[in-house]
Amino acid sequence: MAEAVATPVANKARTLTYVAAINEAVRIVLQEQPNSFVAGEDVGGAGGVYGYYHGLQKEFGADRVFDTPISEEGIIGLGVGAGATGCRPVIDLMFMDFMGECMDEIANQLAKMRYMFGGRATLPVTVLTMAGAGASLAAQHSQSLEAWLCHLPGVKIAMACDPYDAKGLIISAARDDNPVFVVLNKMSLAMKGEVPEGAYTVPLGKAKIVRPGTNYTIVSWGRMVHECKAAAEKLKAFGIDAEVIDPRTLQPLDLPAVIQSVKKTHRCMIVHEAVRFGGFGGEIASQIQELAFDYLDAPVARVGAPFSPVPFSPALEKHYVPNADSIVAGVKAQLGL
Amino acid sequence: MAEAVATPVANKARTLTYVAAINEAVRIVLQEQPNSFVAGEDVGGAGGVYGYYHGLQKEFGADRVFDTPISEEGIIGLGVGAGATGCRPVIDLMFMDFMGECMDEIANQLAKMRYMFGGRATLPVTVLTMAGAGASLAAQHSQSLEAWLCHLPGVKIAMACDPYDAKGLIISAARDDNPVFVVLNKMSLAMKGEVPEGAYTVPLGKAKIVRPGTNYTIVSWGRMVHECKAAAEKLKAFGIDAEVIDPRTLQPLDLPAVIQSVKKTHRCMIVHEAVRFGGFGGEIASQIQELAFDYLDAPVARVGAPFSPVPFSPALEKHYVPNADSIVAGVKAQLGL
Amino acid sequence: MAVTLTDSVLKDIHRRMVRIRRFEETAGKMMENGKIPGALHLYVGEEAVASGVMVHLSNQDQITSTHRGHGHLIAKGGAFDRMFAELYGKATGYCKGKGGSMHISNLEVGMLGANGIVGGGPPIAMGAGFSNKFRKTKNVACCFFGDGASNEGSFHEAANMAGLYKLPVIFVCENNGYGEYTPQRNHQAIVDVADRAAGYGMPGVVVDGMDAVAVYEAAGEAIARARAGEGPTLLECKTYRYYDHVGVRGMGLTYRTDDELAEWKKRDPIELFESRLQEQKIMSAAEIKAVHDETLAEIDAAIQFAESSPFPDASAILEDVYA
Amino acid sequence: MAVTLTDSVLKDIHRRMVRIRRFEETAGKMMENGKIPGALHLYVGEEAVASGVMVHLSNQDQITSTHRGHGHLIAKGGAFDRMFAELYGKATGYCKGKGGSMHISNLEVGMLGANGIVGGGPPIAMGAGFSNKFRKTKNVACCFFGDGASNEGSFHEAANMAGLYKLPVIFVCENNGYGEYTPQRNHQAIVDVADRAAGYGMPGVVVDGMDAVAVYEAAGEAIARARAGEGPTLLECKTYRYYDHVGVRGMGLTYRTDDELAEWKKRDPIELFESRLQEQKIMSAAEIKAVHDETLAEIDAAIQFAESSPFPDASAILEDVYA
Ligand SMILES: Cc1ncc(C[n+]2csc(CCOP(=O)(O)OP(=O)(O)O)c2C)c(N)n1
Ligand SMILES: Cc1ncc(C[n+]2csc(CCOP(=O)(O)OP(=O)(O)O)c2C)c(N)n1
Ligand SMILES: [Mg+2]
Ligand SMILES: [Mg+2]
Repeated sequence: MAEAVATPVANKARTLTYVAAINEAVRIVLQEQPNSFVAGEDVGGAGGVYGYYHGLQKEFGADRVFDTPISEEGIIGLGVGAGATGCRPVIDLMFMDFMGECMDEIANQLAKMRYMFGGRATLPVTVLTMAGAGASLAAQHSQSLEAWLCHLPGVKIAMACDPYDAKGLIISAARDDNPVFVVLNKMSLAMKGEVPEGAYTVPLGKAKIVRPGTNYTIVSWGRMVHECKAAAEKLKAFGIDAEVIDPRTLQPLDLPAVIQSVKKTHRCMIVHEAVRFGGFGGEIASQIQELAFDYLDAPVARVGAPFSPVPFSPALEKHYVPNADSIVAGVKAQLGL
Repeated sequence: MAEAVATPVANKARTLTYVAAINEAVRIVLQEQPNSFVAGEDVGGAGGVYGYYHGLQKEFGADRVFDTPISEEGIIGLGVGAGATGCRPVIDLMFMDFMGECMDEIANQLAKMRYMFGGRATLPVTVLTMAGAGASLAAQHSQSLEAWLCHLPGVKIAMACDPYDAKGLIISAARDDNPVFVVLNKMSLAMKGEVPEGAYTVPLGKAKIVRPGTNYTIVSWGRMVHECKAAAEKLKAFGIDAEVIDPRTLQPLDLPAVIQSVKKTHRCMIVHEAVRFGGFGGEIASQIQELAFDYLDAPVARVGAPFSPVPFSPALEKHYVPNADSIVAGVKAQLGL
Repeated sequence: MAVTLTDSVLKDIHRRMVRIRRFEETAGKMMENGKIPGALHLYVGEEAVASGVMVHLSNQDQITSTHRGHGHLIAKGGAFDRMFAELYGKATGYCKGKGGSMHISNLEVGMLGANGIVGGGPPIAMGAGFSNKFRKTKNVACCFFGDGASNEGSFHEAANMAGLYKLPVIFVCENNGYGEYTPQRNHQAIVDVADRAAGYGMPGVVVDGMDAVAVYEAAGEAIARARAGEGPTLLECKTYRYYDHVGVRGMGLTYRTDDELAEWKKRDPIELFESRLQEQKIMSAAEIKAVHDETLAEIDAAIQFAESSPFPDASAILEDVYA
Repeated sequence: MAVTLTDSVLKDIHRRMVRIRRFEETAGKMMENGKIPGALHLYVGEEAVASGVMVHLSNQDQITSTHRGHGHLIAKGGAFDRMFAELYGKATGYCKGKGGSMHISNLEVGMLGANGIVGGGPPIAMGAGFSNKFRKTKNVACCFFGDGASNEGSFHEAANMAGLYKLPVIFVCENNGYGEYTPQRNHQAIVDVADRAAGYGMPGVVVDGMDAVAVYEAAGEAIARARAGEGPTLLECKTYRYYDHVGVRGMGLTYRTDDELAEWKKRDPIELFESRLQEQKIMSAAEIKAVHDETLAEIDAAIQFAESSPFPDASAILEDVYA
């Protein structure tokens, strides 16, 4: 079941940006695990194009934090080969959009090696990658492609909505003995939030009730969680007290937490930034109506991006990406308000 | 709305195998369209590893039907570059599992070029590829990955369940000015069925009622259509008269045909060979409950493969792939029979 | 049939270089002024490459480009107004505002798009080259790509296929010594990307990419071979970008030294070229200035056009997905 | 530290070759008898390559393999019984029946799997080579791949990274002249895949892949260089497969001639080697026969083991997906 809202942690909390939280997490991973290393395009000398890895090459040396050629298939392959032979690689795949360049390595090697070998290989590989629209980076640098991964037995997928989760999910991912993707969002880089010092984990497979509510359930992940919280505030005007749930990981998926909420609220919506059609929202919506059919007062609604590539122009992109208003509009349409 | 069951065609029908139907379709495409060509691994000299292209190189010359290196990204790129500059390429991607090797070319170039260029490019590219488990080809040669494509604005996806559809869908695909994937199934290669002579089309975006029924709807595609038909016969014993609908193309998707049926039958199931979790069945199930909520007497059920890679051993694979019995079991579980 | 180096060709190359330089500097300014959203990868410093190659090409010859694509489109005949409108995200842009800098394109002049995917161009150029041959034209496809891109598998596959089928494709490697902030020595164990040509059965040629005439000559030979059906060439041009990887001042990283930049600037492709034009009395200082002035005037008008153009309507989102 | 060519090494190579040949011929038969499901890609004819390389390796050295992987696993120390059990899809197989021929593997002897993806091996081998260096071992990773696979982008990216980081990786190209039914001249414009090595800053070496001693010597040198930290080598072995691409008689296509096959068979790697052993009085005919006989006996027992082993239970489907 879902974790309590205010996660109690022993350590003193400070405010950090998303980028700083990622940086701290990776530093802890490098400290904890001597066989870990960070490889990716411009992660070493430059510290990552968004600064996640700032200072780490200096601190841990170029053996452990290093630049790769622009060779995504090679980079994931480096993770597979090193992961299967005693290392714990942390691989940076700069933009999630570049998964296409290495999807064979992800889908046919990384995800399947353990199974194909009858459980006789272990692949403790963490992949950090960045999704999301909103920065006018157009069709090839703005996608949210988690649905490709969710349909892929053998990998785990974490979606980090804020600095706290970014740090905790990365540490969990790196300690896990499976391939884990931690999906970051480019519009959250400067976001600030409380982040405890030292090592802590956000467990893989445990949803978080981001906002408790009584008569409506919204399930969302990644940056959309914040839009859903904002939407929940606006929905109060319509007598709707929405519970916002962030599954935090899509595989494993904490479905019981979602079902429990829906059984209480009787109405729900899935919100994701990805294209709605064929997105992972369909899986959750289907499971909700399967598992809580008799509790539903209205069809499970879904909000996602329209069926087109991400347009460049800010004039289009602002209508393309779901936001609090379009979520509210979706709820109103669903309930006939 | 869905096409009538018996599609009336002017031409004399004969019985052909799936492979022969494909072959005939590609021959017609090469005849109709002087700027078309067939490129792929072993399609020329060998006529394709499953014989689809048998005799075509001899008939049309090595300029129009030719072997490529084992370079899937290059092969799809050949389609993109030639398609954007006046050719109508037919590209063979031997196994659908190899999409990982060329997913960037598919997702970021082929699917998006037109949109990114503001509609000023046209990509009349047909991709033939083969999916499906059941031949003990293990995890990397048995997948059904249509969900990756369905989530991708800019491509169309056809699923050919029998010789008639294989021929008609390929001809439609090749006449269409968009990138169209025609997904074939390796377990259907020897299947026989009536196939009219000459050119005919199976329209993209029009579902087919494969078996009419009155009180249950099964939506399925590809080889699973036949398992669903068999399941429908078995379900008669339980007082269930199932209507089996094959959307034939998943994009465009003939949702009205599905909804119309569900409004009549009140109960339904989506069946696909792909892994159930995160599969395209989730999209259809979600849409059904959105659009026909008040008509549903039971949750929309889904049957698909379990959450694992495809195992090699026939002893495992036979339990892995959905079949008439597992579909019947799914219906019984859904309805509490 | 190779183009010969007449005065008018020299003037043409010069004009293309100036147009690129002036456009890019203005674009950089407009970005800094907040007028251009998204990411801008400026071509300044590399003008000799695009110009020296493109002067050989007609609108029926195709090119593929990179994330650093404005220069290629300008040299290929792109119009400033439509280009700025695109960078601004306006409905009047080449891509109706849907593509922006990283996807700017104009198929009418044979420019098959900038590309946000490093290594995105080579397979497409190979496909265009195939099409040229298949359709029995004498056209060529030129593929511009960086030193960094030469490490993508897509380059390898495209080069192998072009070599195998003897396609009319020129692989123009713009080796500016860096892939983003990573110097070449940290991304490949070779000095000359052209060394890879032998593995694809094609000639590999290295030229000074700051010398437009050197580029012009080597490209002319490669293009003539391609048109004659003799297959592809890998033409490596050693060059340098003046501004940061992205934007003007970028992230302020110290991955290269001011000295290195200064050293390259001493061999500025436009200054070098203008000196030569003057020395050889092909153009006077005044004539040269006139080219700059005309270009600047055209840019002013283009900015005017872009700024006064409307943004696309939200309804455009769902248009142009399918034909 | 290179292994020197003593009599015992020669005998070792011989034994490995015989084991591969006999295993594969039996596997082919069992497939034709309907005992082995799925696709079987036999290694017969290419035994000198796997054996000449593998004799240099310990269980701590890794290899990656291809769809044609039985020979690699046998030469690396795979046990017949577990192998046949895997081919049969039995629970006692190396992969519990989940992998089959195309994914057969045994990490305990450093064999990182056959691979159903052409070009699947190189990135993994590069990663293993990195791991060897990172963990400060002296181990090497050998990557077996075909002429056809050399056209995959994955090979290019892996080779470039291995060259860049000077990784202890040996890229062993088994050039048997065909990718499935497509002859090399129809898939690349070069004759020697080794010509690609220069593009990655590594040496490229061509050897006669039918001569186990030639392979042994060239591999020894490459492996010694790798262990000494001097980086990767691309070692191309010219060889030939006797049976069809898949199965024994395959699809009956006429993509190669009987004459060509006969010509290669004249230089059968095992016969060549056995003549040499006898000429040099290292082994007698009887001793050689004994190796064959022992191997056949072991195969009989292994078949017995495989046939009497249980199939995995349906519940195994959902096991081994995650650690
Ligand atoms: C597939 C892919 N990987 C990574 C990136 C991020 N990226 C954008 S430009 C660039 C550097 C390209 O270097 P090079 O090819 O040398 O071109 P240059 O920028 O020097 O002109 C990188 C890594 C990308 N856009 N696409
Ligand atoms: C990515 C990928 N593309 C295509 C195939 C189909 N295929 C299997 S083996 C093969 C030929 C491989 O040729 P080569 O690398 O020379 O190895 P050989 O079979 O000659 O040993 C092909 C095309 C595949 N398995 N994987
Ligand atoms: Mg560069
Ligand atoms: Mg081969």
